[in-house]
Amino acid sequence: MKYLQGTYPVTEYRQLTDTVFALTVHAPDIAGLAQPGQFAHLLVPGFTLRRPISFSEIDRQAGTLRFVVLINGEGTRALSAVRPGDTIDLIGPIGNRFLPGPGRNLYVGGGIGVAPLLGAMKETKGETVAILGFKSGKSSYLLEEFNAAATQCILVTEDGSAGEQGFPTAPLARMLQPGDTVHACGPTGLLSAVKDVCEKAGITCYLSIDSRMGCGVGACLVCTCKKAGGGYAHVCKDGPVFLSTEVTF
Amino acid sequence: MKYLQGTYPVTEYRQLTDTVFALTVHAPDIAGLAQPGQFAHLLVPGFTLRRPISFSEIDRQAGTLRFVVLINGEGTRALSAVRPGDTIDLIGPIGNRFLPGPGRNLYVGGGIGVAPLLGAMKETKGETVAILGFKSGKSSYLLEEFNAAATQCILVTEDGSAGEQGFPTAPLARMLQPGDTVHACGPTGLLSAVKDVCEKAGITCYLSIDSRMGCGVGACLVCTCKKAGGGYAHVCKDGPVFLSTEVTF
Amino acid sequence: MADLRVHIAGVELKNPVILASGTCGFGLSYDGFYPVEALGGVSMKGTTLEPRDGNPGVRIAETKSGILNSVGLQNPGLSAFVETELPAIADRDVVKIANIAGFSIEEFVALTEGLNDTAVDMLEVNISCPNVKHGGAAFGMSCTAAAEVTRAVKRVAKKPVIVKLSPNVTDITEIAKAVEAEGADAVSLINTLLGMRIDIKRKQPILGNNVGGFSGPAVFPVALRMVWQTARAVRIPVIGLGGIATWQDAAEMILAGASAIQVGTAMFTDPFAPVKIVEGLNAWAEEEGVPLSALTGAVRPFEN
Amino acid sequence: MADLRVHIAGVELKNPVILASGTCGFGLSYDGFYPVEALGGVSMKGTTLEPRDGNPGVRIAETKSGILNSVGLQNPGLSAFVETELPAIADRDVVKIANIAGFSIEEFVALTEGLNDTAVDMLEVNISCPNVKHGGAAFGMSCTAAAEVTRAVKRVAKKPVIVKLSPNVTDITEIAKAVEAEGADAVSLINTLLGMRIDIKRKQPILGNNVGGFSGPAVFPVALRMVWQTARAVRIPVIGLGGIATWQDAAEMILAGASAIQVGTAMFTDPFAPVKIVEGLNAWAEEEGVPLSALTGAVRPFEN
Ligand SMILES: Cc1cc2nc3c(=O)[nH]c(=O)nc-3n(C[C@H](O)[C@H](O)[C@H](O)COP(=O)(O)OP(=O)(O)OC[C@H]3O[C@@H](n4cnc5c(N)ncnc54)[C@H](O)[C@@H]3O)c2cc1C
Ligand SMILES: Cc1cc2nc3c(=O)[nH]c(=O)nc-3n(C[C@H](O)[C@H](O)[C@H](O)COP(=O)(O)OP(=O)(O)OC[C@H]3O[C@@H](n4cnc5c(N)ncnc54)[C@H](O)[C@@H]3O)c2cc1C
Ligand SMILES: Cc1cc2nc3c(=O)[nH]c(=O)nc-3n(C[C@H](O)[C@H](O)[C@H](O)COP(=O)(O)O)c2cc1C
Ligand SMILES: Cc1cc2nc3c(=O)[nH]c(=O)nc-3n(C[C@H](O)[C@H](O)[C@H](O)COP(=O)(O)O)c2cc1C
Ligand code: FES
Ligand code: FES
Repeated sequence: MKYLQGTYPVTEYRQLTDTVFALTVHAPDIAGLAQPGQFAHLLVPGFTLRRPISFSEIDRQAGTLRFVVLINGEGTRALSAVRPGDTIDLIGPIGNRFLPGPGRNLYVGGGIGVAPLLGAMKETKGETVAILGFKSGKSSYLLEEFNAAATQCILVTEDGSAGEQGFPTAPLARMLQPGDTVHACGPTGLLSAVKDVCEKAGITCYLSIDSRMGCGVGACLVCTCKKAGGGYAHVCKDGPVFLSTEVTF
Repeated sequence: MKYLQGTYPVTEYRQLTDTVFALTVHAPDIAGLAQPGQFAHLLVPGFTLRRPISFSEIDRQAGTLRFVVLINGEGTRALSAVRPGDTIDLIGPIGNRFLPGPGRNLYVGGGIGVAPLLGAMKETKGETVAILGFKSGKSSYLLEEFNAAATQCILVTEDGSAGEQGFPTAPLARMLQPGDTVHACGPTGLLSAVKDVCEKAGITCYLSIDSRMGCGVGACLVCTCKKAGGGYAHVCKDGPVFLSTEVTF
Repeated sequence: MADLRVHIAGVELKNPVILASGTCGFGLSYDGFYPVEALGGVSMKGTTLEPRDGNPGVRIAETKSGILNSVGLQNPGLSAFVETELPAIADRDVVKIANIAGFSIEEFVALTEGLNDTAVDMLEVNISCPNVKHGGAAFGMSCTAAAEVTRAVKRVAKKPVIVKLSPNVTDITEIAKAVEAEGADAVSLINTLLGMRIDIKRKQPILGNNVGGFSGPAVFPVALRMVWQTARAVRIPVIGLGGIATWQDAAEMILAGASAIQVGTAMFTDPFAPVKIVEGLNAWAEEEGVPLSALTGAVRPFEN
Repeated sequence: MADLRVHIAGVELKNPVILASGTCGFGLSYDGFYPVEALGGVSMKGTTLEPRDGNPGVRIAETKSGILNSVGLQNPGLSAFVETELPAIADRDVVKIANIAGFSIEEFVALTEGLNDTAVDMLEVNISCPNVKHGGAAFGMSCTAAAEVTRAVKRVAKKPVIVKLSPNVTDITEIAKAVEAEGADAVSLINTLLGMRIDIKRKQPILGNNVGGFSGPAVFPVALRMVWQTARAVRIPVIGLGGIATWQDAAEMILAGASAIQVGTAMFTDPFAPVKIVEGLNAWAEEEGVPLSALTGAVRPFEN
């Protein structure tokens, strides 16, 4: 596996919500190879481990990558202090990509899991549906972009403060049609529910799996994902996107 | 012992030589108490131990402290990236001060040991002599300031590329007169030589002693200085300025 | 304000934060920053029977997220401690712990007796100092020796006895159980790991003593693991220390089973670390809605 | 270009930098960044007789300047190693070290025999993995057990045998001497320390295995001290590792007595760390004007 590593300039920083920010990085060599669903391993100075962050959008023309990041712990908090003019050390592109099906493609995201779906959707031909779940309207982000990119965009919030009240699985179950392909990214609870809904309906479903990472390049075997048949796959080299039937929670 | 601690704005950064820079910090509360010879304990982000750095000049009116720092290792290298607009965490003032004698005061410095003498000299009444030793003319700094502050200023370089060739002890030995008080700061070799010259001539001599520090506040006992009578004094609470007769090398 | 009180061997501390021995002088070194009353307790500099000059040469080195020290128990000896140092803190409202280091069983006994009728609230028996040649850590490296010291000290002690354990052992729970069996009222851990740094320019060790005691945030995961193992192995209270720099670190220690915690090296980086830890623990206990002491040992390990 | 060659038990490495077991897959994980030929050697993932799934749950946690892992020797087992993994690297110009982990003496013997007639250049006998319940580190924690494994392996081994030591012991030099006495051709140290982290929100350990192996720059001072002590205690070559991230760290290890060094966790921060270390050591040896191997053990300790 060929990986690129370098120190790249940050060209834009934008706060999307209280805890979510977008970072644009000029990294033409990585952008040239990057595919939606893949991710980069970001070095935050002072930390031993890099942080895996998905490409949210890839602009191969401009040579830029856009990351959308949730302040989750100390490393992402430190990362949120980065500004245009600073540089950032990246390894990428890592992992496999979302594979659009031939029919309608439904992208189901929850929380920060929404971010990587935007780029995937933009690069999907034909009919696309975005089903985006957030805690509340206040914590939603990128809605305009999804509205522009998707054939149909459904907003769901847990507290009902915006869009439909509840979880993304409700509209998903309602809309599913034979021939659809579903792509999901978000918390384990959501992935597990999407998996159930799709498998019951006999629909092809891809899940982007989250796991703590060390090397990011298949060397250390820490980034486990339970395989349906027993044993472990590794998110950084076998994923992050898995067929729902390959994995279990 | 009362110490102040705080995070203070850096107001000026100036490169003095390839490896020496001056940092001015606005810290009115510390400046209000600071005396020449004393030092502050500077926190460089990412390092466990603070770095002891002497006050080179104290401007109580403006509420500023000026540090002159040699890039010696990793911590001072990181410190050299600080710029106006940044802040810095200081503890100070720490330690005792240079005590000018009633007669003529000679200030003998070597290398980075020159820095703390400037402020001391500025606050000394009566006749003052600065004897400043450097490796070469290129590594000398603050000469204008010393020329302005001292009654007489003698420059000595090891390679003879500026001023007199040799070590500061030669002019010192030549000039010493009964009633003089000598103050020295610099590498151990210099301090030891100055001590010898002065003690042979029966001249009161103060040495500012260097030692690796932990706490900086007398708590940990790592900052040793060998006492003439045996045992150890501690630079941060008993020094950094010692009578030459109190210490041994 | 949450209930932060903890009780160790019958002694009440107003909060569980204690300054670690050797990093706070005789307890008052940080009194110039904030009153010592802000803390639950102080463990004072290791005291020996006779005065000691300590080790020669450089005594401190920096490492990634840590430090090495080779002070070597410099201290003025028992009499000076009792006559000069202790009176300065005797009337202050903080639990006063004397840290004692002997080079023989007899010295430990003499130190204990010498402190029996003083203002000291508790003894911390240091069988784990890696910085002295004879004795020191040697007592802490074998169950038999650790037990022997504890038995001798407990026989004469009028104060509760904490035994401070060395991490430089294959199985710290064995040592903890051995001192518990001899009546230790509590254990504190960890003392420093043994470490080294070399000056590659001079081709010499940085420390005059070649090796030194390793402490600071770097050692925290080892300390936490040992506190967790020990708290499961003994019934006496465990005082956790080693690399604690934030209230979150302290909270991990408490969840792992520590009844109280000590802070040492972190003060060199931030003198206010101990009071910030008290504040953070207070907020945590308030949020959890329980007295802080209810969180001791509350971690739920995975059963595999 | 300085002479960077080192010889360990008759095997020549073009430079002393080896990738550490478990951090480089089967040696080629970083081949996508730079050719593996840039390095002196690779120590491949710990191999057991049977395939192993490894430990459940979260397998990695971050600490100050370090990490914890609880992989638990996930590996495809001896046959798959020999048939699938080894061929991929067999023809590459780098010294290939197989890291073997048995759960009984018999398994160690079977592993050794199974690798005798393969492309493997050396064996690294892992008696120090803290992440598996039965066996694993247990062999590395007692002189008797360590000696027994070494004896059994040496009896059948056609390849030079490195024994990899655990730092979680009271006196690592005793273990080193025990394996030297049984014919070990070299020792490598340190494997991981045992550490822990707790998630204070969930009140659970971060790692699914509760505790894990602690590595990275934080542990360097402990590793350096142990390498120094061990190099003075044995005559066989010592391979130093634990927290090496820069050429300066490697130089400290070499001065302390290491004939070669390994780099593990540092690659997770900077995949190029090993090649930067080779470059830095080259510049250092040039500046010193000696073959690099002349610097092994060149530290001059203070005599107190
Ligand atoms: C393939 C992949 C793609 C991802 N894409 C994104 C993205 O586009 N945007 C985004 O905001 N987040 C993304 N994440 C999650 C992101 O990696 C974590 O939120 C982040 O690593 C947390 O780091 P921290 O410093 O905030 O937390 P800390 O708690 O300080 O982290 C400590 C350690 O745990 C790891 N860790 C903690 N939480 C997680 C987590 N949920 N997932 C993985 N590792 C974790 C950290 O990487 C670090 O090693 C992705 C994760 C994976 C595996
Ligand atoms: C009282 C006092 C006043 C000082 N005043 C000045 C000053 O005005 N300007 C100036 O440039 N330097 C001064 N020094 C020296 C300065 O503290 C060291 O150069 C500096 O700490 C080195 O840090 P580093 O990060 O560059 O080196 P590193 O090698 O990275 O430091 C590692 C550790 O060793 C310590 N250390 C290394 N060298 C020295 C040294 N020579 N003295 C003390 N500690 C050392 C560091 O503080 C740190 O704890 C003073 C020292 C003392 C004791
Ligand atoms: C400079 C210094 C001196 C120390 N002296 C003693 C001592 O005299 N007695 C003792 O029991 N421990 C001593 N210690 C160990 C500390 O009390 C503590 O166990 C260790 O540093 C780990 O905690 P920390 O990481 O919070 O510092 C000393 C530590 C340092 C850094
Ligand atoms: C993820 C991971 C897996 C490891 N697996 C093994 C292993 O299979 N066999 C072994 O001997 N050591 C293993 N180790 C230990 C390393 O080889 C090395 O001894 C240790 O990490 C210290 O070096 P470092 O600080 O450079 O990483 C592993 C370490 C890590 C971080
Ligand atoms: S993170 Fe190392 S194998 Fe995936
Ligand atoms: S630095 Fe701690 S006593 Fe001086």
